[in-house]
Amino acid sequence: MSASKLTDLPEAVSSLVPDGSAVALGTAQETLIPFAAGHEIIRQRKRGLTLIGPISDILFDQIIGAGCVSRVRAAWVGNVITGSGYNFRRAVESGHITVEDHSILTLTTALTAGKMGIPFMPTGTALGSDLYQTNPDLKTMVCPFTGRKLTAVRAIQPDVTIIHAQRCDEYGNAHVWGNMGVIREACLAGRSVIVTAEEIVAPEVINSDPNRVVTPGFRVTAVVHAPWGAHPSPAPGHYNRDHRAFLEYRDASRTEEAFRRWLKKWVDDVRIIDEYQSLLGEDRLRELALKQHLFSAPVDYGY
Amino acid sequence: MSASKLTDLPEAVSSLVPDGSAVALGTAQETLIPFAAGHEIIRQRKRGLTLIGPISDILFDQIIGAGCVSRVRAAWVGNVITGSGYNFRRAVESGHITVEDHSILTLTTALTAGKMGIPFMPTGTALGSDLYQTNPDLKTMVCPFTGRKLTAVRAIQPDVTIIHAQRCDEYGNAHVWGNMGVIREACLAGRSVIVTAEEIVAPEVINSDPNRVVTPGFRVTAVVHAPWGAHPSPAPGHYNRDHRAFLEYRDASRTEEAFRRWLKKWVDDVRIIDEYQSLLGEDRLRELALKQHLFSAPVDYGY
Amino acid sequence: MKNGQEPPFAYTPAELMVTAAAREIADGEVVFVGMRLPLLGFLLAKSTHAPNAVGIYELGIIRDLPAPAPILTMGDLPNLFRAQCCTDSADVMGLLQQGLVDASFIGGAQLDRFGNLNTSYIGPVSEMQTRLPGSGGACDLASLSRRHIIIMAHQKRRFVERVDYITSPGYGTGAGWRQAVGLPRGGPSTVITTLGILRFHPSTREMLLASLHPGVTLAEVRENTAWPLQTADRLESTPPPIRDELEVLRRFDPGGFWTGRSAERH
Amino acid sequence: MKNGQEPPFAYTPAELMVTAAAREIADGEVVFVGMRLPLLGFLLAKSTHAPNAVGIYELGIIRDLPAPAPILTMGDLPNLFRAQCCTDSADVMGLLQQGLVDASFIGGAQLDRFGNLNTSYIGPVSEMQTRLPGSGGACDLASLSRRHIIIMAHQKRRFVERVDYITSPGYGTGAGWRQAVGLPRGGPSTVITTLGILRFHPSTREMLLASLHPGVTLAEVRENTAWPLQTADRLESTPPPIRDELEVLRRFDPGGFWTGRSAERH
Repeated sequence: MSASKLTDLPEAVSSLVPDGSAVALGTAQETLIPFAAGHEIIRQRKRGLTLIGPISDILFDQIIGAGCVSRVRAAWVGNVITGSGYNFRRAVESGHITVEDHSILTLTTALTAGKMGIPFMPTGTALGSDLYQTNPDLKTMVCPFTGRKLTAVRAIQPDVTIIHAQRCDEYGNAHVWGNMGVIREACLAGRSVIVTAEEIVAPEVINSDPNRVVTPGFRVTAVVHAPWGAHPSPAPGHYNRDHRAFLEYRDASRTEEAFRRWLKKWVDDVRIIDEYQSLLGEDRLRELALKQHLFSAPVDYGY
Repeated sequence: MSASKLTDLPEAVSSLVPDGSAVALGTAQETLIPFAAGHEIIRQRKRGLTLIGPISDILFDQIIGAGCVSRVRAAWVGNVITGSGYNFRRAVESGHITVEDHSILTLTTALTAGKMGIPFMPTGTALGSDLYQTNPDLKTMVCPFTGRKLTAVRAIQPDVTIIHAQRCDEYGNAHVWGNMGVIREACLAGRSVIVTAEEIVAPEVINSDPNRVVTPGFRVTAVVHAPWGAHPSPAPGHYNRDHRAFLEYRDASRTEEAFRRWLKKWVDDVRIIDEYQSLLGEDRLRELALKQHLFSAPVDYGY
Repeated sequence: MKNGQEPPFAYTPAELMVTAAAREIADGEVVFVGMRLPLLGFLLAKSTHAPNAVGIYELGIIRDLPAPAPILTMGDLPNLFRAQCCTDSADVMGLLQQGLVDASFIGGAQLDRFGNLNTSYIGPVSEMQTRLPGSGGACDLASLSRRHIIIMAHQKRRFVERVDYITSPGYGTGAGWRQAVGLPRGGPSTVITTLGILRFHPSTREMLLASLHPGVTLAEVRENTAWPLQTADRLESTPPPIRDELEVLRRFDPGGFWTGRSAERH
Repeated sequence: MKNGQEPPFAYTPAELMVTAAAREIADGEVVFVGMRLPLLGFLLAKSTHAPNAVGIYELGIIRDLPAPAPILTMGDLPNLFRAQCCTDSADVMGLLQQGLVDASFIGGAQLDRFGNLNTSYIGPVSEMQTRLPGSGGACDLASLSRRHIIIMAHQKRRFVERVDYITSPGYGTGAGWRQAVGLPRGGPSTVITTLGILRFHPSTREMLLASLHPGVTLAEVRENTAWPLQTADRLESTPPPIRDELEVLRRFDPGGFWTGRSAERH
């Protein structure tokens, strides 16, 4: 058994997310978005990052607004329940960042190719679309067997993939449940992997269910205990989505000035994860807690 | 909720495995091999089947020996702990069946392409090998982005994929755990899917853990209760591998005469699954039962 | 109707649109459910005339039971509760790409007479006026489902002769275009707007007005469409939501988040 | 030694081979473990000098703890017990294809002077003498790991000038061949036989005898090799298994299924 990979967010981000690196975040889509890790990236004011993710909800908008980003490779960037991501709009419209336009399937295909260790993979989507115009990593090709026209998608291998898991052991073996999005591909394709987790548990909890392990621990570089680390996105088994926070963020991001105030209060002035929780307040945490429980039926891995 | 898909093996096999069809079996590899379903295919003396699977252990050898097969698309056919599959050898050497030679990765790639609904997928394996000589569904190609030489593999979509699951509800939602091999790809790529299961359970057991569901139930065509349906291969959570049966089979398949006797005793004279169990005998079933248990830690799907 | 006050049952434009969307789903169909209004449309169909419909969500969820509580996104925890399957996006996208999805729903900012949809850039990319969120799964649903239904606010700036950018392919330049570019199947079947319901000419693939919502005139629709809009042979009137439908809608959207105001907000 | 009787510690040819195989694994390496003898070799290395090695199995298992009980196949239930990860073959094959596997182990029926391995057809395919089981994962391990180790019985009919069929590519026709056909990396590093250990010339890529097993003569090895076998500059003697290694081996193979008789049986 290898050495413990437990560390804290400042250390994990400063050592594994250098300026200019390509970072995959929010790969489960609407759930388990690693907001705590993203906020640490902002606090460290990383520069020139490439953000990779299917639909980032508001996390990408926040990191872009903080000036950390030069390029986005995504299918959708905005605020899922309200629409536009205002920082994203400002940054793209002013030419401060470039966008590689993907669809969910082209991004899934790119990360699958990355995970499989092949330089490209074909898909039948996006033919005739203008995604070709704003994504140089798409090319039309012809199937060598059928002659069918296809879209070839270049593989994506993030420098670092950051995920938020429900529970993880100190060696990087994490349990994730719920919709998987492209988490598994992004972890396997990532050159390094940071796992933030609601709970740090004993290896015996994780290896009691090896099928639930999201990616083999030997490929994980750092493990960070980050309760409420996905807030305001939902964490199955832990808390519901905080819709109010997304509505508040829409208003707080409409202008740059308002966004600066939001950033100071919710990111820069928050030094540790506990401060974030107290900022939310007991009532709000209670309100987001699960009211109905449904526990998985056990399975036996005996011999 | 749709109608019940519960049926019995004779009905499932006669309606879903017509002569000449392409059948995927043994897609988890050494575990959960659907022997009971394979034996029903033999009892019905299907003809001209194409068998698809990575390493089939002895099931393919049995179906081939019974004369049901005209073509095999596999990476390995034999008896895992002893080597050769004698019926397979006789059938190939005498020209009675043709073989499309795969590796585990080319077959995995073919089924992944089938599952993704794309006509081919590239891989970096088998370059320079003679698999090209005996597999017309491999072609060398050049990556449109990097210029790297690759092996293009034609997609495989089985007419029917047959799996053995640990538990399943009557609507086709099955829980499978342990090594997954290419089960998930074969189920998603299959035009129809037959699930045989150790246990038929209430939908509430299955949907208490949607991440454990091997393939969406709406794609499953038939569900059959088949306790010990994977014997002599192991079924995680239910019974260990019956090594003795594989050794006995090696001897029983060395000559055609011996194989006829084996076939009569273990397949043709076994009309129902209970007869198979009594043929094995209480002692043997006890010997194969799990001695150590390890139950998965629960997860919460509440809200 | 616009202010949601008339008898017999008061309903909002959004409630009418969601109801019309739900009615596009036949029982037993496999439906790829998009963000926002379609979430509600599927729940409505599933709870009324299409109990055997199967819902697929791009983030890796397949459901054959309605969610037990209201949801605002497909990732809200009630949408995971007793799901048929939770898996990888690759798996559900594979089902779509295999041609196993009967119908899907997408929304957009700009739509043209051949059903091409733009959710990416307003104006030429080089000197864009507005950057929109992008495709999400919309390009995939428009490319690969057997048919797709578009839900939009009906305004002249949105209903244009030719979109600035094709995010989600419709019929391109008309008949034969999808086959020519290599798309394997499908195309938009229906456009549900704040003013009416539009369908496509079987041969020319041009969008035609098929139904007017209650209280809306043909002139009003034409004023809000940037090309000379033709009507179908029979121009119908959209049947308003019935009480059962409204009850279901309000159970799944108690705060009226999606249906309380005009769909334009979303 | 051949009959397993001599002091200091009696061991069988198979035990010597498995021990030699285990010693090819460095601590902390990622090892793709093949069927049969390699299963035991990995368990031995893991339990002795390579406690931090990670084992990957093609059927979708990754282990960082030795199995708690003897196994005859990689799918035996003890090999799943407290595994690091149980997943799809596609995932572990992806790790291999990415170049993340340091070493892998394969066996075969026919091997040639450039390390090409045949486990498919003896004789020309058109008029084959023998159909063998096929590649399994061997072609993939030989194509894509950083290095692979071959375990074989040493007989003239198996050690041939040129294999009848390349199931698992070695160095093809010699230096530069792997690059020319497009293989991204790797090649065989070591061949462990019933008689000795062979390695490959760094420039010509021809197989050379590097070590003789105790009691085996160079003449004996040459008699059992179909091409004029050259030796490495220093011809060594294979160190026999030490007591600790034999104890581990016999714990994991109590019945001597793999190691009780000559490896030729398997």
